[in-house]
Order: sequence, then structure tokens, then C-alpha cells
Amino acid sequence: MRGPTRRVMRLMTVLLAFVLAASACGGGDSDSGSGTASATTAAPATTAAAAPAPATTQAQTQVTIAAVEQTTTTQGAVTTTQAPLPPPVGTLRMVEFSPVTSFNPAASQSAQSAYHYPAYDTLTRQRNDFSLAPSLATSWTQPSPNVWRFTVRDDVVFHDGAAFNAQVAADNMLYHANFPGNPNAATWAAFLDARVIDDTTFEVEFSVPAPQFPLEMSMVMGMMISPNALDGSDLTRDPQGSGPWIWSDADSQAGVTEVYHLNPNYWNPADQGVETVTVTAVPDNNARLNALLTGEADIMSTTRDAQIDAGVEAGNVLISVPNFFAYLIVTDRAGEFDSPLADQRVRRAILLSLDRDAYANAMHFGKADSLGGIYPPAFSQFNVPELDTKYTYDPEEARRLLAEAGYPDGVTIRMPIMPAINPIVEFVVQMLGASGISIELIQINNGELGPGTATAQWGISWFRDLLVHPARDLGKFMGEAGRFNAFGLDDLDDLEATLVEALNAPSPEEGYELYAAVMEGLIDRGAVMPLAHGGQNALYAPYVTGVSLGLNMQAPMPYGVRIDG
Amino acid sequence: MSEPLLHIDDVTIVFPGGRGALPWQKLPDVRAVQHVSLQIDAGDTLGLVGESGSGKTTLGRAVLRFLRPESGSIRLGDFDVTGFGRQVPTEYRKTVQVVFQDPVGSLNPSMVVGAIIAEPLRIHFGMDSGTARERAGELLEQVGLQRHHLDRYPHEFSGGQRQRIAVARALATEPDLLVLDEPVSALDVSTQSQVINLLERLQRETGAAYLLIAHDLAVVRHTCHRIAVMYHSRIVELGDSDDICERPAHPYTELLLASIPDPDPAVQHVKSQRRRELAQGVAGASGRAPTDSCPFAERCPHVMDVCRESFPEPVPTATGGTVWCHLHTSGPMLGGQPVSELAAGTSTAQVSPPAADG
Amino acid sequence: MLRLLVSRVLAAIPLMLMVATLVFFLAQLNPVDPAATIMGDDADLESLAEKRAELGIDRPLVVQYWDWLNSAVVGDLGTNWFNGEEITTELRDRIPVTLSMVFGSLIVALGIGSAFGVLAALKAGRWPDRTITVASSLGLAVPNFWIGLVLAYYVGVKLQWLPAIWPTTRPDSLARWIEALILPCVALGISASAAIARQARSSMIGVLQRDYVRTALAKGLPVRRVVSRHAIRNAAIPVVTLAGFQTSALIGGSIFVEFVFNVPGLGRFGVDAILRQNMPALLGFVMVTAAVVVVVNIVLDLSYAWLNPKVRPE
Amino acid sequence: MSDALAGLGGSADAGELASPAPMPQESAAGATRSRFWARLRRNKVAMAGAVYLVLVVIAAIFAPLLTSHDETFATRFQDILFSPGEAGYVLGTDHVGRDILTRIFFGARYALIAGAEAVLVALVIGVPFGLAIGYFRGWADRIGMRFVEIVVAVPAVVMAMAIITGLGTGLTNAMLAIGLVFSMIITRLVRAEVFAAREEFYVDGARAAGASDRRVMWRHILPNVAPPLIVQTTLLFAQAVLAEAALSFLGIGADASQASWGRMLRDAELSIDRTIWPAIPPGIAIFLTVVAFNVFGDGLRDAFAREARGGRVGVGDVMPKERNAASAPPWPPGSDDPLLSLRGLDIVFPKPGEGTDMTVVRDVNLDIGRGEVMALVGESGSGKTITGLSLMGLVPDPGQASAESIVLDGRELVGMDFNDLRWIRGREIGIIFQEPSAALNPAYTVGRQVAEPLRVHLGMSKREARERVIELFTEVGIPDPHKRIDAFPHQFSGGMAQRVMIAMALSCEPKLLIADEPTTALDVTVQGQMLDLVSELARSRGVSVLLITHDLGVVADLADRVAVMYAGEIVETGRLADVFATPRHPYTEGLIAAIPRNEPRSGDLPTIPGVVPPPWAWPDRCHFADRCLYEAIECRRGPVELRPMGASLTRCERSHELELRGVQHASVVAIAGWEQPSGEPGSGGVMPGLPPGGVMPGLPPGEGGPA
Repeated sequence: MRGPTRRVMRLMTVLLAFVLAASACGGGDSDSGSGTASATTAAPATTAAAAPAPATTQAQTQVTIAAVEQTTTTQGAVTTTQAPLPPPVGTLRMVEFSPVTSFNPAASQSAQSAYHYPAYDTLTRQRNDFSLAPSLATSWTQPSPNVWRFTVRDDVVFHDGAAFNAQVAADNMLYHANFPGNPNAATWAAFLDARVIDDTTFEVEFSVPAPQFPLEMSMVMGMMISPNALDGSDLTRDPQGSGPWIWSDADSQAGVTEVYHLNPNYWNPADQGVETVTVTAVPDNNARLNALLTGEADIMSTTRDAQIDAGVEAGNVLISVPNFFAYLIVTDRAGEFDSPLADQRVRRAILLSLDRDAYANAMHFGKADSLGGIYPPAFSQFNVPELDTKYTYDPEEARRLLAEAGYPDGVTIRMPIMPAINPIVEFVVQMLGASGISIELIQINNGELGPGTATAQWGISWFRDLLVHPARDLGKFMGEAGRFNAFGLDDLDDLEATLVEALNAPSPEEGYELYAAVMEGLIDRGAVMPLAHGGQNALYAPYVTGVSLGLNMQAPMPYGVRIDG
Repeated sequence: MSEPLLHIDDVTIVFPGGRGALPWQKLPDVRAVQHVSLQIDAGDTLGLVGESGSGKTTLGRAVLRFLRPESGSIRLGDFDVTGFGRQVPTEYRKTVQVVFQDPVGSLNPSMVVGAIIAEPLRIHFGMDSGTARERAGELLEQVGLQRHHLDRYPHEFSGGQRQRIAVARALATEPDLLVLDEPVSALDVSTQSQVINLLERLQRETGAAYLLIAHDLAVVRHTCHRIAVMYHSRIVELGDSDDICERPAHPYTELLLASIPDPDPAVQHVKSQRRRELAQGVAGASGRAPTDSCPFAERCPHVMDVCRESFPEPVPTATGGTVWCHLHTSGPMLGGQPVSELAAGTSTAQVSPPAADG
Repeated sequence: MLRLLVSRVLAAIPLMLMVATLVFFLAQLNPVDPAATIMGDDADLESLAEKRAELGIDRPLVVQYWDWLNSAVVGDLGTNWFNGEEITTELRDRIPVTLSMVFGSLIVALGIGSAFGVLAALKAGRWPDRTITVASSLGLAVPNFWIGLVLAYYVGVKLQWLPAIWPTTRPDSLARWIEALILPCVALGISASAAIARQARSSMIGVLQRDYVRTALAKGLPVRRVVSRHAIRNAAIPVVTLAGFQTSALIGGSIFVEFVFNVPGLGRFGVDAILRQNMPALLGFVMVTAAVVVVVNIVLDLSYAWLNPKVRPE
Repeated sequence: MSDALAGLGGSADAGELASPAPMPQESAAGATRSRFWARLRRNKVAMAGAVYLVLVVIAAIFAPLLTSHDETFATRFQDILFSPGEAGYVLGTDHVGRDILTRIFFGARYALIAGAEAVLVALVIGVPFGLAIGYFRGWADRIGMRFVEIVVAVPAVVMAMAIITGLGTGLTNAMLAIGLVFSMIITRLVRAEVFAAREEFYVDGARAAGASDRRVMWRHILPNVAPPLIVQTTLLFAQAVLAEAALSFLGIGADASQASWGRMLRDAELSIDRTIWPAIPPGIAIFLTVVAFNVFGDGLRDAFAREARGGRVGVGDVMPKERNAASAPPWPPGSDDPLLSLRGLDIVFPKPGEGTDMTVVRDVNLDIGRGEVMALVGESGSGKTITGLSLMGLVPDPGQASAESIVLDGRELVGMDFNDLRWIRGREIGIIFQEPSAALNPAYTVGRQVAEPLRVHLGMSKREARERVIELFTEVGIPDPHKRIDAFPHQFSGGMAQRVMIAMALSCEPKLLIADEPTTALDVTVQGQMLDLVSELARSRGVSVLLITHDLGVVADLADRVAVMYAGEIVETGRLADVFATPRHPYTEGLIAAIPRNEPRSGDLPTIPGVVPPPWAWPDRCHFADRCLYEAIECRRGPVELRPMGASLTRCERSHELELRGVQHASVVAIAGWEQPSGEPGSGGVMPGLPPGGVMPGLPPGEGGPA
């Protein structure tokens, strides 16, 4: 969906470059070293894993998904006993990549959450270190592997005046889970029921363990909608939450700018650093950066890897989190579509033909990591260091494997390409071509990659995922329910069993071993071939404080952000 | 009397008025030609004279079947011209040809002369290109040009030469009737007579009848056997050319004659006197032709009430022609005599023979 | 005159509907599934089907079209599939932006273009003419967004003289609105001005050869007056015609410029709609563009009448 | 060929001078084409464009031979982004290590293919469509244009995108879409041209010749629509290249296997922050190609256009010329104190197609007495109109006039610059042109136009001027002047418009009135009124008149004295009565005889054989000799001087021995009621010495004339 827009933006960018060169007065802004201009520059998240992060920086260098089993109960409300709060001042202007498609959290991809955060409260909230903090839920426990129990606040009132309680929360769970066409269906795939225990307590039950659930409750899936709106009201253009700011229909313009004004009855005034929040869609990358550079915006989300240096040099601050995982997925391991793919040696040859360093270099300007595992080091819980280096680029070996598999002259395999991922796929084609694997491209439209992969329109494709938890991230490749087990294969069933076992593992250590085995299996058998782990970057003006960016969020959260220095 | 070659009977030609500024607004129709009847005998030349806008060219185009009369009939030999459908029979195209006024615009600038002349030959006689070229060369020579001119483009010729080419093209089909629409009016004086002489010679050679449309009565007189004078959609006088030019029966004809400038200063002096007496009102046929009055009434020095009430019936003149004028049917009752007799009676201006110069 | 206007406007409605019809069926050829686009790559197939049903695109085309038409004739253009806003509301917000940008750039184009075109004609064959002719050839070869990028970067970001981007909060004053419009209008207008300059030059050359210019000179008028009074007004007629064609081109070009300056106008809206097969938005967009083209043509007719008394209704 | 004189504007005199006339030598058809190419070749900018395009074509054809690298595959994708020259890559490599130079060469291929596809589609659809609706008009046109309107009501980019999304992406589909959009432009262009062509007589001629509709369309109309079509096609090619780049960039054009320039730009964007270099070669290639097509198209347009040159407010003053006492001809005083005295006027124009000059007016002397009507008579191409214009300093560019002197009422005009002359024009000298309706500005009311000189020259207020205009209108016989003053020129008939012109010319009470063919465009019955008006007003105000005409009848009506011009020279001048009664030059005799008069005739009409030769074919001796019936050996010796003969001056070597015939008073006066003058009737206009038949075919000079 963003493909065409992105094409236009890229056109702009290249032409800009062309014009810059032509006008021959570029000078100082082209290629000074990174990170030297600003004292507050953050190291890129993915490479900073090895280095200790400066305490003062906003950029997160250490990811600990501790909340999964921490079941924090000890931490009270975020409201603390500090000095009296300064009153909210001014307007926080954020520029976003794309406009909001729906204000209904149940109908929204988490990529759009920037538009939802001001108006909605989530059950949990991510801290700067990605650990979970209470929000509407004050605590959560896991009475059994398949059940999560939440205790919720009793002092929260929705914008429409309705009160929040456990019943409302449980109804919200049902609403989200049963919402037709919910793009976050993966979260709710194993959902069974939500039960109210008492006024402030409710339980959610799943058919399989859902360790990532509290984390997901910090995203759009965890946004609480007013009980008055759960009866099927159309929330597409009418957010009904309890958040720190109230959306203003009058001041907003669909597709352009959404405006939120201070919620005077908010339960946690500490979150309200500004009087007004605006989120403006600026699809063009350069324009978005220009907005920040010319003071039209305070926070720029979705900063391209390439723009980081320019933004930071101009005195802005970078915040970056690990965000996505790019890989090749081979669904046709039985060779139904492309017969060579049935041979594991061919799949291995493909894996060995992927030069991840070149890929990160060309596609991400070195600002992505090229390690070979599924979870980057930032996800310390799931990172498997051995996998990171197990299969390195080796075209000779790839050729040898091909010859061994009976393809001494190389193979031809069909792979989809759509406008939004054109250059990436092309680069993959170049890499594979060097080992004698030629690719016949299937031209598809933007938006068809996911459905096409799920319906076995091709046997191998490039893909990109947001990483949350192995339960969610790996499950789709295998088993009958696996969405991307498009050809209905059973060769990974043993891994699926291991994954379930891992979820039920008595100790984290045992779980880790099991997860590692699943990942190793996926890579060894040529089902998943890692390419890169990239980060989500945002820039903000130096006078802005309190900015934080969570996992799987494209935009920083507005809570506690102040613009008065 | 043998059957005439061209038979125009009570023809009225109307141009639809087109759309007004508002979609539902329709402008009134323009009546370009009203109730015109004419005949041309084979090998004869009829001159159709009138000022611009009088409808003479429109009538010529109707004969060529470029447009279709509202009413009336045109017959040419065996052809019922007004009865043709959308497609005009090729055979008719062969029978009637045309030479236009504009020597610049009437020849296709992108075709060489040879191709222009050969086109009708190939269409009507199915000649192959060699034969057609041979015949085109003959035709060129016939009109006083040379064979090597076949490969030139029209713009390389002078106006008079281009009219010769146009004539050659027209004669290629060996037509029975040639419509000459102001064939010399765009030419220089010295060239005009060349073309006229040529046309006359060719008529003697081919026996084609001419319908000569012109505004210059003097030219027409010298070329035609008979003359029809048109004024604002109507024929007002018809007769043998010398008779019309010497004893005009219609006031407009007389005005036309008086308006022909004469290079003899003495003659011209007299003529301009006469012209001043005759000229009345605002010159120029403008506005829409009236349907039920004499269109010349506005300018006529002898206008009577009846002239504004009806268009007159035809009256035979003393010289054997026909005139459409109320002066001959009511009022002074000229009864077919020249209108100048009336002028002589009413005007104090005594026309005296011009004094010899010097 | 008023009746003329009313009738022209009424005559435009069938045209707009026909444009919408054409585009509706043309856009059906687009294989993109809007549901998939809305839901993203993670959505499962059932969700997609549900979404399709919700959007009503599982129904036969003719039914979809008929429904749309029925609502459209009463002024309801439906709801944007991608953000739930009423199309009419979105158009209402965006039309003024695009119109002011298109007309602003028309003014730029006509101003610069006519001035240089007239100058070139007056100096025909000499160096100013040659310079202007070549420059206009270059101008036609440079897409408007190149100019937009340069302006945004140098004038907007580097020099900070004018906004490099449309205000992220709604422009609250006319001054801010105009300020924000300047760079987009210049970017959009410059390439149009090249076309205008060429037309102005050739029609000016034509007019200068007309008899009435010679008459004006013969009257003893100064050249300046001959040019400004007698030549320019008549030379303006084909220029105005071209400006009419340019309007449609400018709306097209505004798409790119809107991206560069993040202008919340119709162009972006339209391209987005067409690429994502956002049918209600697309149809609304083409209706509006058709209407703008029609309005421009009416304005043109009025200016013809002013420039050329011959076409004035009596 | 007429471009050099195009500035002369609408005057028939000048137009004729410029237009037809036989070519001097050999294959004229070839000459036309070679003139087209010559014009094109002279256009340096266009030729530069053409040369560049040829290079592009060569690059496209020989792309595989020009480079050893592969179009789509990188040699080493790990070591990407080589700088130009590095590692043997002349233009460096792109983000996946592909050789940029190779891709530029191959890109030329795609640019040309894409352009050709789009333009071809546009032509294949647009030309027949435009021809059909333009030719058949009526319903076909209304429906067709409605469809075009519908399509163009949507911006082209959007329409193209809609079509592409429907057809699917890819270069061919994208170009098909662009071609469809372009076809609307072609349709409109062809239709308009066909509309214009349909009005041409040659189309009627072809129909009369029996050509079928199809033949008329394809054979007659299309070739004449071709020049604008070719120009438009070239420009559309440029647009197509640009569109290809844009669409490929948007990812809906060329696909991954095609190294088009647009795609290269798109690829370059990926590495833009590391190096902008990969964007530059394709950017420049696109830019240059588009510019090349544009300038070449402009060049074609200029070369096709006959009126390519001129166009500035191009009028020249008369430059001073050395007085050549020796060659100054004797001059009988028209009066002792002439109002205007012109000596030694030469006017030179560049010869069409060549750099050399040709003289169109040579050594003209004129005296115009006070209150006198002087007629300047001659056929098309004689130079009479331009002589008149030179008196006001209005010689159209690129003509150059020079004279020894032009004295108007004691004031020397030669050497005055444009602005000094401005006070003469309109104030001292008024002028009436041939086509009154063309000479009036259609955009302003007649009152405003007539008032203009009053306000400029006499400084009248708006109100005063208006009142004066009403007076003037009354004087020139415009009925209802109070109302008509606010009317526009198109609301006037030709005669009325000429009255307006007369009012304008006389508004500032000039001393001299130049009447340039004042009646030619008018109906016969109106001509007389106009002549009366001019002479009446001139005499009542004591204004001198220079009457420029080809019509001896008009001269006879008005003039006191007459000068006959032929081929740029005055061949005879004298008092009207003398010249007409006893012409001293064979050309004068021929002209008089050739005038059709209302007299009975016998035999062929008298003619002057041949045609007026074009200026570049004027010989260095008697200009008329080739057409002259009395031509003798002495006529070929050299230039002939204007010399006295009888009461006139004549430029004829044999005038002393010739008995030339003038106007025959003895002829019958044809208006009944006039007394028959004495004399031999019917001796009419047969010119003595004419061979029977009277016609000599008009031969192009150089063929008919002596070598």
C-alpha cells in the first residue's frame, strides 16, 4: 500500500541528488562522518549491541523482554512523588509516514499506532528499555501457561464519560478477538475467552501458551475502547478511548493531520507534557525530513537509514529500536511449484548465496545488521549466537551443492516482485545469479505478497516481519494452522511440536534451548533464510524531551514528552 | 428548342442558423438562394453576376452537389442532381467540373501538378500512371503550359499559371459543364485576359458549357452569351449579355454597370455622375435576405411601397430577357423597357457625351 | 450572461458523470485488491474476505456502479475506504488547496511565460529570442518536481526564506496560506511557463504581422503602445486556450509537487486512490477534476469574450 | 519561399510579390525540399539536437557492441558503487555493481522503443480518429469530441496511471497507456487541421474531380496536415521519453530486466546517500534527449513554417543614401512646391533561401503636389505598396529602404528615426489600407481606435476625442455615429469599415493621405462611393493623396497625375490625361488595353503576355522587355533611364519611335441613354500588334526569356 507513494518519494530523492550535483555547490552537507556532529547522537541500535550505551541517550541498546515472565506486580502507578508537575505546554507536532486508515484499534495495523496512542490507553506500556510498565492494568500474572490474569485501575474514565473496569477490559478482549478483518489476527488466533473475576480483575485464556500477550497489550491490540462503542459503532473516524488527549474532529483533516487536545480528566497527568498533539501524514521522506529541519515538526518518525546522518548533523536526536527481520521464505519445500526447491541442497545453495553483508550495505547503508539468526542480539532472550555465523556467504559451496543436486548449470526459480520491494528483490536476484541461481520474476501488485504467499502462488519469496516472540513469529511457518505453510507440508511438524514444548517450558533456560532448536531447524532445512535485521528510526528536535520508542512501534509515544526543553 | 443541359428550377438554398450562445437557442436560418430558375444550353456560357454574399457561389456549389437545396430541382442532362443521396455518382463528377477563384488554395500544395491533373484521369478513366501522365502532359500543353511542369509543385507557379493548371485538371474528365467560380478575380489585369481567352478557346475546342460566376459585369459581358444578375439571394434580371449591359431593366443592374470603372477619364467622369444618382442607402448586402420583399428595396432610388411588400413576378423585357422588378409591374410600369428611361425622366442630370480630352 | 453560465454549468454535469463512468470501469481493470491493501500483508484470507464484503466489492460491478451513481446524484459520494471519512468532506478540504495552487501556478506561468514570450517575439531572431527559446525547451524538459526539490531544499531548508513544506498545523491566516503556496506554485508554474512562453512567442509573432498592427503603427503610436494595446490582447487568445489545456496538466503535475511540499491537495488524494483502487475517492477525485476542467473552460469562454468581441453573445 | 517578405502583411501587393512566380532554375520540386532542409540546416540549435539524437540511435543499435558488461547482471555485487573510471568502469557502477555506461547505452534503446511505442499508438489511434471526425463533422464530430473531452478532463498522469494499473505494469503497457493519452492530443490536432483544410478549395476540387471521401482524407488532407503532425510527433516523443522515465521510476514502467533510464534513476535513489553519482548519467541522458527532441521539433516547425522569420514590430526607417547627381533623372515639376518629394528610393530584401539581397524597388522618384491626387499604378509585385509604406518609415522587416531624400512639406524625413517619424505618421501622413476589416483591431471598438491618434497626437481628452470621432463618422457617412462608435469592427460591413479607416486616417488633418488599394476588397457598387468619399474629403481639406492601385478605372476617376510602376521601377509618369491618352510605355499601353470595359467586344481580349517576374529574376536591363511586343535589340543593352517623352517621363528605349494607343474615347458608351459619342465604334481594346489569339503562354522567366 505504501509502494506507490514510496516510489514517488524516491523519485524525488534521486532527482534531488541529481540537481544537487548539477548545481555543483553541495559542499559540506554530503558525507561528513556519522555521529560526530551531535553530542546526543545515538549509535545505531543494531550495531550498538556490543557497546555499552551512554546512560543519557534515548536510544535503546539493550533489549530485555523481561516482562514475559516477570509478571510485575510490584510497580505501582507511574505517578510518582516527584516535585509538582509542570503544566502541559504547547503543541507537539509529529510527522508520520502514512495517514491513519482507522481509529478503531481493532482494525489497525500497529504501524499506524502513532495516531492511536494519544487517544487510547493500553493495558500495559513499554518502558524505554522495552520492559513492561503498568498502565490501565496495574499488574498481571500467569495462573497457568494458557491464562493471563490482569488487575486493572478503577479510576479511569473514557472520553465519553464511561468508566473503565474489568468488565470493560474483558469486553474489549472479545471485541478485538472477534473483530472482522482484524489485521492483528495472529495475536488473537489462539484466543479462547476473557472472563471477569471481579471489578478490577479479569482473565484471558488461550488454547496454547501466549507468552507475548502482555507485551502485545502495550500495542494497538491492547487499546481499550469505550464500552459505549463496543456495540458495533463505526470507530473508523471516531476514536473512543481514555487517552491523555482527545481527538478533535473539527481541527483534524482526514488523510492529512489529526489533532488531539488535552484530556482534562486524565488519570495520569504526568503523561501530559503538551496541550495539543498533532500527527501529520508526510508520505515523502524528504518532505518529512524537511519538516523537521525547518521546524515544522518536532518528531519525525520512520526515518530512512539514509537520512539519519543528515538529520543528526542538523542537531536532531535519533531514537532507534530493532524493528524488522528480512528473510527469504521457502514455502514450496516439496517442489510443487518449482521442482528444484524440493532438494534441500538447492535450498542450502540459496542460503549460501546470500551475501548478508552486501545486502545490509546496499539496502540499509550499513545501518542494519547482517547476522544470520532470526532474532538479533537486542532480543537477548531469543538470540542464538551460533546461528548468527553458522551459514556465511559461500558461492563456491553453493555451486557445488547445486551440481551435487544435479544442477551443474544452475537452476531457474520463480519469485514474486512488486513495486514496493522492487530494488530489494532485484538485489537478491543479483546475489543468487552470482551462484548460478537465476530468478524468473513474477510481477505482482503491492499488497499481494502476503496473500499470495499464503495461497501458494509461488514457492519462494522475500518477506519482512516485525519480531515479537517466537510463538508468534515462528508458528506461522509450520503445522496445519501455519499461515505460511501454504503448501500444507508436514516436514516441519516436529519443529512445531518443539515450539509448543518451548512455550510450556518450565524454565527460561529450557525454553531458550527449545526455541533455538526450532530456529536452527528452520534455517537448516531451508525454510527461512535470514537476510538482515533492521531498525526503526525516529528523529526529534533537540528541545524535545521524554521521547521513547517501543518494540514494533513505528512512531515514538507521546506520553510524557515535553517540548519546552 | 432543344432541352437545356443544365436545368435549375425554383431552387432555394438555406443554411441552418447554427447554435446560439445558449444550447437551446437556435439562430435563424440564412436563406442564401431563393427561388432561382436558370438554364444553360450545351456549349453555352451563362454569367452569374452579383456582389459578395448574393448567393451566386452557393448556387454554383449546389450545381456541383457540394450542398443540397432546400427545395427546387437541379437537373443536368440525365442526372437528377437534387435526387442524389449522400454519395454522388462518379459519373456525375465526371460530367461537371469546377475552377475556383483562389489560385493559391485550389491546388493541393503537397501534390505535384502531374498528380493533380492525373487524379481525375485515374478515377474516371482508370488510366494507369503512365497513360495518365501522358494525358496530363497533353492537357498542360492545351492550357499553355509545358510538359516539364508536371513535376512541379503548385506554389512554384504564378497565379495565372495556377488557374491554367486548375483548368487543365477540370478539363481532364471532358466535362459537359464547367463551373467557373470567379476564375480571374484574383488575377492581375494583364493575366485576367489571358485566362479568359484560354477558357474561350477551350470552350470552342471541347464544347463544354460554362457557368461563369463573377462580380465584374464587364468581364462577364465579354465572356458570356447570357447573364443572370443576382442580388441578395434572388435573380433580378436575366438576358442576353449585350442586352443586359446596354439596356439594363433592373435598377441594380444599372447600378452595377455604372460602377464599372472605366479607364477613360472622360467616360469615367460621366459614369461616376450616373453612379452617384443611382447609389442610395447603405451599400452592401447585409443581414438576412428578406423572403417577401425585393431585397434591393433598401438601396433602390426608385423604391415604391409595393417593393417592401412583395417580391415581384418575372416580366419579360423588351430585349427578350426577364426582369424581376415592380417598376415593370406596377408604378411607372416600365413594361420591360430599360430602367434608365425612368432615370432619364426623373433625374435632372443630363447625360452628355463625354468631351474629348484635350 | 448569467443564463449562459447556468446552462454551461448544467451541461457539465453529464460530462462529469461520464468521466466518472469511464474511470470507474477503467479502474476495475486494476488487479489490486483494496481489502488486501487496507489489511496489510499479515492479514489472513478470511479477514480479507470479510473486508471485501464490508467494502461491498464482492458484488457485481454494475450493482456497485449503480449504487454509487444513485448516491452521487444526491451529492453523497460515499466514504473513503482507507480512512472512513466522507469523500465530500475530504474534497471540500482539499479543493481550495489544489485550486489555489493550480491558479497560483497559472498566474506564475502566465506572468513569466507571457512576458518572456512577448519579449522573444519582439526580438525574434536575435539573442533574447534565441535565449528564451532554448530556455523554454529546457524548461519543458525539466519536470516540475525537480524544480520543487531544488526550491524546497535551497529556498526552504537552506535559506529558510519560505516554507519547504505545507504547515503541519492548519494554516490559520491568509498570509501563512499564501506563504506556503509560493514555492509549490513556482515549482508547478515554471514548466508551464515554458509552454506558455512558446505559445505567446508564436502567437505574438503572428499578430505582429497582422494588418491592424501596421495600422496602429501608421497612426503614429509608440511601439510600446502598439505592443501593449494592439498586439498583446489579440495574441492572448491562443495563449488563453493553451492555459486552459495547461490547467488539466497542472492538476496532473500538482500530484508530484504535492508530494514534494506535502501539500494536502487533490493530486495526492487522486493518485493514492487510483493506485490503491480506493473507488469512492477515485470517483470523487475525477468528478472534481472534470468539474475544474469544465469551470476553467467556462472561464476561458468568458475571457475569449473579453479578448475577442466577435464571440460575445449579442 | 515567401518568408522574407512575410512581414509585409496582408497587402495583396506584397503578398503576391512574395508568393508565386516561377522558380529561376531547374528542378523546382527538389528546390522546395532542399529549401526546407536548408532552413533546417541553418538552425544550429535544431541541428545540434538532431546530431545528439543520431548518437542516441547509434548507441541504441550498437549497445551490445559498445561495452563488454552485461545489461542486467552485476559482475561483482559486493564491491558496489565504483566511482567513474574506477576498476575499468567508465561511468562507475550502481548499487548492485552494474556498469552504468552499459546501462546508459541500453537505456537509449528503451527510451527510443518507449517513445516509438507511445507515439505510434498515438498516431495509429489519433490520426484516423481525428481525420474522421474532422472530415465528417456533424454527429461524428460531436460524439468524438465529447469522448476526447471526457478523457482530457482527467489529468493525463492520472489517466495513464489508471490505464497502466488496468493493463498491468511493464514498459509496453506503460507506453500503451501514454500513447492512448497522447492520441487525444493527436486527435484534436488532426481534427483542427482537417477543419482548416476542409475549407480549402483544393479539397472541393478533389471532390469535384470525383475523389472518394477516403481518398480525399488520406491523399489530399493528410499530407497537408503532415507538417504540424510531424512537429507534434517529435514533441510527443520528448514527452514520451519523459513519461517513460517517470513511470519507470514509479515502478509501473520498465521492469527489472530492462535497463531504462527511468529505472536507473530509481535504482540510483537506493544509494543516494552514499553517492549521488549513479543518478547523474541517466538524469543527464533523459534531460538531453528530451531537450534534443524539443529543439529538433522546434526546428522542424520553423522550417515548415513559411513565415518563420520576422515578427518583431519590424519596421524600418528609410536610411539616407548618397546623392548620385549623375543618375538623378530629370524631373518635370508637378508643381513648383510639391508637398512631398521623394528621390532615389531603393528597397532591398534578402532573397528567400539565400543570404543575398534582391532589390524590390529601384530608384523611385515621386513628387506629390499640394492638394493633388497622385496615382501609383502597377500590378502585383510592382513594389507600389512598399513604396507607399516607406514614406512613413514602415518598410517591413527585413526589408531595408534607402533614399536620397524624402521631403514632406519642407521637412527631410530621411534619417529620422522611428520615434521622430512617429509624429509624422498619423499626423502628417494618414493611410488607408486595402482590407479595412483586417486593418482594424478586432479587440477594440472602432471609436476607440479612431480616437487613438487624436489623443496621442493632439492630446485630446477622452471626451473631446469622442466628440471629434462622432463628427468624423458623420463626415464619412457612417449612419448613427453615436451608436456605431461603440461597435466593434466585425459588426461593420467592408464599406463601413473602410469609412472608419478613412475617418481614422483623416482624424489628425494630415497633409498627405496614402490610400493603398482602398477599394480592392470592396464590392463594385461600394467602390464608387468610397472613391467619391476619399476625393471629396481630400479636396475639401486640401489634402494630397497618394493613391496606390492596380485599377486604372479608379485612377481615371480620381487622379491628377499618375506613375506607372512595373517590377520595382516607375516606367512612366505624367499627368493623368497625358498618360492615358498617349501612353509612352508599352506596359502602360498594355495595361490600359487589358482593362475590361463595358463595351461590345470582338475577337480575343487584349492581354500582356507572360507574368511579372519575381524580384530575383529582374534583369539588368529593361524589366519589361521579356513581355514587350516592341522589344528590340536596344532594349537589351542595359538599364533604361526614366526620360522625358512628350509631357510624360518614360523608361523605354523605344518610346520616341512607338505609336502607342491609349484610351479610346471613340468606344461605345454602353449605358443606354447616353449619347453615342462620335468616332469609330467597336474598335475596342484590341491591342495592336497582338498575334491572333492574343495569348502567349506565361512562361517562367529563364525559360521563355532569352538566356
